[in-house]
Amino acid sequence: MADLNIIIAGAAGQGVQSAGEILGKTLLRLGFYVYATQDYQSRVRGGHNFMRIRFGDRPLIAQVRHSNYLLALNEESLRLHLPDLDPQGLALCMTDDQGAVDDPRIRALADEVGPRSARGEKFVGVKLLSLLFTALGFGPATLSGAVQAEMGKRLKPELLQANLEAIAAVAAVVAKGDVHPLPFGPDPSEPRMLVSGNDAISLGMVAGGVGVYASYPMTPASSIMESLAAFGPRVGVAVEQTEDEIAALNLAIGAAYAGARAAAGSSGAGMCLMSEAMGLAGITETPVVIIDGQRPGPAVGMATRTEQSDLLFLVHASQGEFPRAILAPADHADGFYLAAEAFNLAERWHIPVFLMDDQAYADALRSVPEFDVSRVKIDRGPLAPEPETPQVLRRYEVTESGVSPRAYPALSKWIVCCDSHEHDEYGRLTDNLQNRDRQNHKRMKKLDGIAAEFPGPEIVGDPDGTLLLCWGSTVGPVLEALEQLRGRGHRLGVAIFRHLFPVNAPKVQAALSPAKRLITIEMNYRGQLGQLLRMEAGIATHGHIGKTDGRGFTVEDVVARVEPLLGGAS
Amino acid sequence: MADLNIIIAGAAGQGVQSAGEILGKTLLRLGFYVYATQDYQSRVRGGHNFMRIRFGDRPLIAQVRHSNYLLALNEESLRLHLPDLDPQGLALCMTDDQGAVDDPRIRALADEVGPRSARGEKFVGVKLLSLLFTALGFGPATLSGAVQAEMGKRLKPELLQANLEAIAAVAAVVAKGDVHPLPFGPDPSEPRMLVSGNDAISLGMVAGGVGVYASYPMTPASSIMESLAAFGPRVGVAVEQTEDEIAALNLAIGAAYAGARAAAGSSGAGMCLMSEAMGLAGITETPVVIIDGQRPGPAVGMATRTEQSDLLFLVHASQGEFPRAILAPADHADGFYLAAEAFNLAERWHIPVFLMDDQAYADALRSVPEFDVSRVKIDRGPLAPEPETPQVLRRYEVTESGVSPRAYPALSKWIVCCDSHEHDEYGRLTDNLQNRDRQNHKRMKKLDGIAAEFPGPEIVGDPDGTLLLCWGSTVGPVLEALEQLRGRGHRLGVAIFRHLFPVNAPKVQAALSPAKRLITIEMNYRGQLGQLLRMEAGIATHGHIGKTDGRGFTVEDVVARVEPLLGGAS
Amino acid sequence: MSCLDDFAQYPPEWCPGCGNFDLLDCLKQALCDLGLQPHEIINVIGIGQASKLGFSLKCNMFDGLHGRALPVVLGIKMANPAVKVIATSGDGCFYAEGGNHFIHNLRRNLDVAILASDNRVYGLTKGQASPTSASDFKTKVHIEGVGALPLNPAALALVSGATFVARTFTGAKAEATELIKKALLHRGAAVIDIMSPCVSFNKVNTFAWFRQRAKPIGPDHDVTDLHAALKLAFHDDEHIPTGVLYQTRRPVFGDHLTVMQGESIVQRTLRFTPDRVRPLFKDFY
Amino acid sequence: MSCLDDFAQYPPEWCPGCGNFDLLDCLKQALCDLGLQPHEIINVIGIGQASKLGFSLKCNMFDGLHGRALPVVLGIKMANPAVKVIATSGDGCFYAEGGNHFIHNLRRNLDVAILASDNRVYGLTKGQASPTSASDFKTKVHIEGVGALPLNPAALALVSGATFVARTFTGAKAEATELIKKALLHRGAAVIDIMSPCVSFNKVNTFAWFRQRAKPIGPDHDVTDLHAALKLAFHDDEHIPTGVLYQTRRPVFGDHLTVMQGESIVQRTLRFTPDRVRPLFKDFY
Ligand SMILES: Cc1ncc(C[n+]2csc(CCOP(=O)(O)OP(=O)(O)O)c2C)c(N)n1
Ligand SMILES: Cc1ncc(C[n+]2csc(CCOP(=O)(O)OP(=O)(O)O)c2C)c(N)n1
Ligand code: SF4
Ligand code: SF4
Ligand SMILES: [Mg+2]
Ligand SMILES: [Mg+2]
Repeated sequence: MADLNIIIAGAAGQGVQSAGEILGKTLLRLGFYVYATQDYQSRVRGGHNFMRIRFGDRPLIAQVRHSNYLLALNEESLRLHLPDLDPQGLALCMTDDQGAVDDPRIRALADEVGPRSARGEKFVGVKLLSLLFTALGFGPATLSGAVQAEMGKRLKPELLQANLEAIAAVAAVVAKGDVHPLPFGPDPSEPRMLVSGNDAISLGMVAGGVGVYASYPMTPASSIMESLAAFGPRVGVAVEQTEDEIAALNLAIGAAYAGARAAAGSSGAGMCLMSEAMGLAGITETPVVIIDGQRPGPAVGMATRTEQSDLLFLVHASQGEFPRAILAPADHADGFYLAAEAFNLAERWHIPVFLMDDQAYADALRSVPEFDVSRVKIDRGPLAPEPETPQVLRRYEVTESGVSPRAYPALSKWIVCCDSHEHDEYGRLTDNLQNRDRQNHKRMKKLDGIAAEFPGPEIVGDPDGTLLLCWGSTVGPVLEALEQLRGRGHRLGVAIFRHLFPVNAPKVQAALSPAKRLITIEMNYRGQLGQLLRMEAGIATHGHIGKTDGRGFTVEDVVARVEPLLGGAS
Repeated sequence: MADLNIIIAGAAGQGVQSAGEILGKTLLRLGFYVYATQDYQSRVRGGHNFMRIRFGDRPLIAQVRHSNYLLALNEESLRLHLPDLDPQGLALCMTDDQGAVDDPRIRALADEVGPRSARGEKFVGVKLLSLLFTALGFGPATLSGAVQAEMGKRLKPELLQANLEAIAAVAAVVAKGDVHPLPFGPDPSEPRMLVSGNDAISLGMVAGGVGVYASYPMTPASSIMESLAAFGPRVGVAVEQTEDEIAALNLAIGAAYAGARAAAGSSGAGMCLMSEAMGLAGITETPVVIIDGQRPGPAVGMATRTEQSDLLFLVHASQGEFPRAILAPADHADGFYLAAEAFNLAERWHIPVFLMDDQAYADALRSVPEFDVSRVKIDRGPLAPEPETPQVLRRYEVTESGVSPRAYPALSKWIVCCDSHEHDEYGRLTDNLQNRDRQNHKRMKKLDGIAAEFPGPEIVGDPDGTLLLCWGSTVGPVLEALEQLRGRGHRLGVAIFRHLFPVNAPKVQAALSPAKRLITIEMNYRGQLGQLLRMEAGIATHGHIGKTDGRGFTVEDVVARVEPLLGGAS
Repeated sequence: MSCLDDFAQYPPEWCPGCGNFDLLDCLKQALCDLGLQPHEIINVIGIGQASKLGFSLKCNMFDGLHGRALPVVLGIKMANPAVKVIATSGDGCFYAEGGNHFIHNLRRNLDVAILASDNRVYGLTKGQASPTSASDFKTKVHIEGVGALPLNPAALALVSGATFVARTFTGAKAEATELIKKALLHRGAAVIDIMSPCVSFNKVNTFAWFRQRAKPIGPDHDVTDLHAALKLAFHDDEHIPTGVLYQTRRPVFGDHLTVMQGESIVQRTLRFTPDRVRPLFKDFY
Repeated sequence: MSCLDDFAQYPPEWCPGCGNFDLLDCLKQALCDLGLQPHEIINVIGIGQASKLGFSLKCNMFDGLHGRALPVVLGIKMANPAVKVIATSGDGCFYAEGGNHFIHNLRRNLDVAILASDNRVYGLTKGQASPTSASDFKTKVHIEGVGALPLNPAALALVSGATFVARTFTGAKAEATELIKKALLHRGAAVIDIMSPCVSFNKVNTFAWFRQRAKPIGPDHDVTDLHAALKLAFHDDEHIPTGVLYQTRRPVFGDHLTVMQGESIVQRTLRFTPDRVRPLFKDFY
């Protein structure tokens, strides 16, 4: 088991992302496992962005800080990232960008290397990649092939030619001593795709039958809207960019009422603006999926950064009380399957279902085996049998489960009346006391049914030592840290929460009860998962490892924060 | 200690409220203690509305179901309210409205009694009041005086005359046997005012220095906007009815930034729409007061009814994490003092402060001794000393308490920059890691300071038996039920929470620890106060008495729900 | 049973004399005249007195949030473009809380008949000013008068891109009925600003006040001329032109979208399978 | 130190060639020309590339939420009517998320200079369509084009009640500077739709595109004629008239309110005492 970590860093607009994507795709196609994260600022030009691209011979689930190669597109990048570079590592840059930085690991390339047609800023990325590919022992053909595959169609022929020539010329100047054969090989046992967290969710939504998606642009949720818009004409998804987030969720509710599977997505600010409509979905019992791509708050916060601090907000958002469910993918496969399942949950229980991710997850690229579509089952929930003659549906019939069969308006003879006020079984506004209690109870008891369906947390490692409680983007680095720390003799386990709300208290209690100590580890300040478990299942946690600087955990971060809590090997 | 309860009931538009107000004011002026509640539907004409007006010789703090007099303005009102009428009670109505209802307690008055000029619908209220006043032994002059005082200026002279003649004529027809001298007398020891819960809050806001108030109409919060608008020109409060609730809170934040004491108010739907701006107040550290007049949700819910189900929503509303405080008046005096104090809290800590009430509280009229203005102190929080020359204020200077001195822009040489992004000490946008942690921590640690200032719950009755945990409009009926139940030998106490968030865990734990059993009693389904205490202070409650039918607790409701839990006298 | 009875649902709860009774009559008549059936159409309502019309009109109904009827309509039309949708609510709902959705859905030329019952006041919440209240209108909140310029619904609709803009008065039932029919037949965003007296809270813009001022637009008005329509929209308050101010044709929302052609999304959803995602996978290899 | 330096704050972070650089220059020049000082004025900004101008202009600044600059301005002006307030943001911020506040604050004739940097795209969030994007504008979301009619900011401002409406182009710096000065001097709601190229995400409405079309309004235009202004607002896209479209006088927000006369609320708050509530008590006896 081995892997290498490459950092590509530069200003916005310098092509960090496209270099990273070519590298990632190439490594994928070579049969390596890949995990790549993106760190960028909220600006289009300038500033400092970087990607961490890790690859190896086994599935990778997290980013690490320590790096083996640094591709620095400017001087600042050299300065910032040299400290994390392995003593044996190489820092690759253009001579002009080395500036005053001096380090034996730097290999600076003169702009003059390669053809005249390949001079200047635009070629820096490809040249540094060529240095890298050569140093990794892949040879220039690999990169040329990748460039042709990825950019062949987009580039003018003469530009493509210049790129290819530059690749070859640069490869030729790499010192023999800098070329190190990889200490591990690929694993070509199965084909793998390279998907971001948001890609996984978008694909899962398509598998789950989303028909209408509404959103207003907001990082890090925008890429779901963009993917679904791109998929739309091919698979039949209608996407609308609304005038604001309020419209987005009301739109999705309208589409769901009409009979589509519908979703709305945004980041936290959008959740605020959607919150009134969450209650509308609650009282009208309209099945709808809501995606929250979390970022640091409050308010505008840090637009391109990450945090997991919306959990308790979404558990309680909107006035009054109504049932809802909250899911959070712990890895890219979850993103696919949970996104699909969210629609089933929504339609089986006629509730709003939240899918929460965060920037660290949304933008992280990971190689995954193709999602198993046969695992996705469709359950559209109870439908009322078609009546003989047009008549008003008892849309809110009081039933054992709390769910009342629905019908699609204008597609059947049922007349379907949904009401945002408290209403009787036919959807007529009433403030009758007894009716209120009946309807409120009918809705609220769904929570018991949903919780009963939900699994408890997945326990990995030792269940009976210190248990790290986590969810979402935090899970990957925690799991990898677990391996290291157990390797050092610590008795440690991880509890992964995917079904966050409602809490299945008995199952959670059972899963956590063997542990000696419960520590939450989350990208937030207050330890919201711990608060939730205390509130909903009376579980007392013994500490919280929080991170609120907007950057996702690295494996090293986790180890450094957890190990001191463990004392000697226990 | 004794009191009587009068119900005035009829359709919307029949004058229930004006009859009730005349009655209430008259009883007040006679020196009685008064407590009156309003039960109305969301319609302007028709339907069924009623008021319960209770008066006695000692302070009254709750409504009771059992009534001594019923003034029924239509047949439906007779039917609905006779069951709650005392066997010795009297039901007063017009002959035409008696319909088929037959009951020995009914006294029906023919429309013909009184002058020709006082016939028909418009005079029903005053005629029934005349019956009532006579039966109570007050004599017609009392009512005539009240009508003259309350309506003298509004009515045309001939109409006033017709009213006065009708009063006298009706009084004359009351049977001697129906006149019962009051079993108790007034307590004229001090002058008292008759204020609704929202009046108390509005007056408290004025005492607390509110300068700008913004809102969008929504029951039951609208009356605060209307009162402040009426007071405005006299005391210097500017009120704006905004285009929506989003604008309302952003407006208040703008006014607070400029240096006014500012507030925004609405009901739960408005809280949803304001939630993004709550985070804006949080990150810009702008002191602002937010009033939530609760009603049953979700969504539009029951527009004119009551509930206490927004608590956990407001504890967590808005994405991300930031400090806030939540206060809830337990009685009318609290409304005044807490509303004033809310502005101090906001300006001392530079946070949004919530004041939560609900329809049962907002609309309840109570006689109270004049509020003690001298108890209201003003603390505008730390201000930066004026600089020599214009320069940018270190508005977000990291300090021990988390509060950084502010300045009023354009009123000083300070240049004051506030930012909705994460920012440095000068209010400049930055996503630097270390800065984020510093600023986030600076904000969040205010919670500790605020909690430390907050008192624990007030304990009334036995601290060491069963303790009923409550807040807001529920407190009054629970306290009165406490008297009854302790009178029957039960070991029972009440814990009143006025400072709901942040929770001063040590003080709450200390106050609750003597109790054998903790039961929350709230107008909600899930027991939100209990959830909050579990989450924030690890306190396990042993049961929840919820009420979600939209009608405030009566004393009888509380007794009926609590007593079965107590077993024999304990 | 007559067609009007087919559309009858619960009895209205408005104040006697409220203009909304007439609006309800006109709407039922229009639906009958057009041969529509209760289970074929959807009425999306907001929150307010006007929107309570929804409970007295038997047909598919979605009662949304205050101000948010139109986004719900948009969602419905994306899912099922063929269904005829009406949006009914008041001036506060459409123009204050819902102002943003109003302008943007007109830009979209969303295919919906917007029936805006305009009583120039907030009826349901008991008498506050609405965006269409006159500058000198006094209320409990605006004790010194509203101050702001009243919003001009027709002008706003015109510049925002509505393809059918009309104005009428509930006292002119024949005209109102005809206009509702035209709006229902119009393909695109149709707005009718329906002046409707609130007998309880608007003592200025009464039935008589409207009656005196509402004057049908003359036959020489060119309904395709935007600027002529804008001139009619900016009436002086002594003469309020009623009738069709403007009508034009433009692609409606969805016309340019591949996914909204052919079978509706609701219908496709009835029989989709997760397999539809498979062809997308190849982009990620 | 020159006046322009007095207003200099952090260096802008826009893409080289972004129109907002010019806007920043023009605004600074206008403030200097008018003799204003950084601590005397308040710039309320929204969220977007344009609004980031706020960090490069030294003066009191309140950076609010996306779309919500104007309600903040309204609050400031209620508290302190004398202070000069500028609101700066982009087309998405003012016209999409903030559309409702835009129209209602123009009705109020809120005394503010609204500088709307209109690049017909969402710059900050990387290239989605804005309300002013052309119908055939293609983006990652609108892969088949926007479809909807672009919102016409000037027309919307005119019908909503703005008392000063102008249009300019960041490439016409002298004109833009003059218009900003006029807007700052105008008492009431002043809107300038400032066409500004986004070099990164709008490859249609480029500097050259605007330059070719922006044409100053001729001297015979009567700026007090609303309908003439509306005609100019509805330009064809080959000829975009720039300059003052409309200017009139109307009471500004607060003029009719007793509490907003004389000393400002902020000043009164500096020395109020709780005693001010006492006179109100008598209403409750
Ligand atoms: C978000 C929200 N804000 C406020 C309200 C309260 N509310 C209900 S209807 C209404 C205004 C009604 O006025 P209009 O739309 O003109 O309808 P009308 O009653 O006059 O027909 C208001 C403010 C609400 N239900 N939801
Ligand atoms: C409530 C909310 N929704 C969305 C966003 C994300 N967002 C920030 S700026 C922006 C649009 C920017 O476009 P525009 O206002 O035209 O400004 P530009 O960047 O083009 O100058 C969006 C959608 C946000 N910050 N807040
Ligand atoms: S209050 Fe006005 S709008 Fe409401 S029902 Fe009565 S008359 Fe109609
Ligand atoms: S993305 Fe566009 S608007 Fe933003 S800075 Fe670059 S050019 Fe300017
Ligand atoms: Mg209205
Ligand atoms: Mg823009």
